[in-house]
Amino acid sequence: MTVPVTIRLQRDDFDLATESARLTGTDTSIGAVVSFVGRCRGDEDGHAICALNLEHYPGMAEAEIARHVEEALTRWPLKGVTVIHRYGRIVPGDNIVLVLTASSHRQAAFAAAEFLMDYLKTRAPFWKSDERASGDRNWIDARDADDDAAARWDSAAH
Amino acid sequence: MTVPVTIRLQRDDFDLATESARLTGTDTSIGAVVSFVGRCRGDEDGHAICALNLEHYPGMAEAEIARHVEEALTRWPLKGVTVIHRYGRIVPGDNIVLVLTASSHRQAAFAAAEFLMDYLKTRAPFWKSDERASGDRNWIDARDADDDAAARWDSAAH
Amino acid sequence: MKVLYFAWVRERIGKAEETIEPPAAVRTVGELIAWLASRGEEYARAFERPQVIRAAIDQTHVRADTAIAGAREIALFPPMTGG
Amino acid sequence: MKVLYFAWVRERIGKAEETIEPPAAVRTVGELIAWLASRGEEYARAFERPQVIRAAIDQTHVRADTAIAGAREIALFPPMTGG
Repeated sequence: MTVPVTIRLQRDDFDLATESARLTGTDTSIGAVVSFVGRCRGDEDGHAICALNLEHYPGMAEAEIARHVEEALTRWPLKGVTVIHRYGRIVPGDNIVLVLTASSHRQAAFAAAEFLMDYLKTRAPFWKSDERASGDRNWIDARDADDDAAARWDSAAH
Repeated sequence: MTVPVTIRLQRDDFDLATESARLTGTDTSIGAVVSFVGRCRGDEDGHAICALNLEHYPGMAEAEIARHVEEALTRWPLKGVTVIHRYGRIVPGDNIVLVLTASSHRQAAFAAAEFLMDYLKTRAPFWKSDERASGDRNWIDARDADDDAAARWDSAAH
Repeated sequence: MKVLYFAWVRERIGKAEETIEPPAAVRTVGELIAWLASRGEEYARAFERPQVIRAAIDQTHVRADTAIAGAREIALFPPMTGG
Repeated sequence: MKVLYFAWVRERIGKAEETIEPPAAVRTVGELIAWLASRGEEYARAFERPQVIRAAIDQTHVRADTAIAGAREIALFPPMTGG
């Protein structure tokens, strides 16, 4: 049985309802669907920002996400996974990333969504810079907390 | 600062996109939105089913959900919470429950959504019966795994 | 005192609610369940496993040893299966 | 050998990619970074903290001690900040 997997990198926004309906389709073995939507906030590190610019490594970004989706499929009994990551200029309030996981039961769907987000934050080749009201641009620093969150999956016994 | 909280019990379906947009509004301090959608599966305990019937205790169900949303708000820095639980007859593939949590960062949004679902499964006064192809009706048994999932929050240090 | 029944407790008893006047010796939720179980065959079946019955007084979960004095509404039901 | 640069590594060097031919003595990713840092002021600035630079060979993450022999495409970049 093949599990439906969708991975897309795009400039344009995505629609949560469309993607959720596409993921579940008519599969009545799905009892739980978890979504995570990451949005551009109006502040970074205490500074008001006008926009984020997201740069990525085409080819590798898709491959890296696909590897982690495969990893998630071996760890949890999933019925479907969707990952959409935007790049380019994104203003506060707009969406950046969508992770959708479907399973028979909720624990697998929650765990897989958290796992994928922790890895996207630390391993997928994306880089954010912000545009501040002053006109300054600033590359966002990686957060230790994100590395710690990703590291917990390395030792997790499943 | 008041955090927007929506709690609804209803016969009708809900729309994920509408509820998500309502929750986040124009709040650009929200960086993470987690949704959980629980759906009616086509099988229960190995039996094919035609429908679930959801009974609830009006008044107490709303109050009990509200208490747990308040508890979530004290545990995590949330920017908004929506809980919608359906009752009545629900067929396979249809939605049963929606939990939406918004926060600046993803950990709080994920944790609060899991917490609320674990409590809804074990403490909110809802009862499911199924309708089988044979015409039999059967009350769904509570799962020990759900009690265990809910119990982990009792001892959790936050 | 109003008593509400839900799910298979309701089905076995054959009614969703009733007004009762238990004797003064019935002081706790557990004692109320035992007293109800003695009221007839349908009640005996509904409460044949009293340890699985959950209770709420005035819409708040309570344990079997909780006093029922002053309660306006007592609900008795099986373990919950929402979500 | 094609080298790609991303984010502030790209900005400091002033180009997104180039084709290089490092001397044979440059065997690992770490040695490649050190050799690049010696190529001029802009490279020196891009690689002034070599310990924070991440690398991928043919689109797979690698460590600084990984051999570069046979690589078609090597990417050098800061810690990732996606999601």
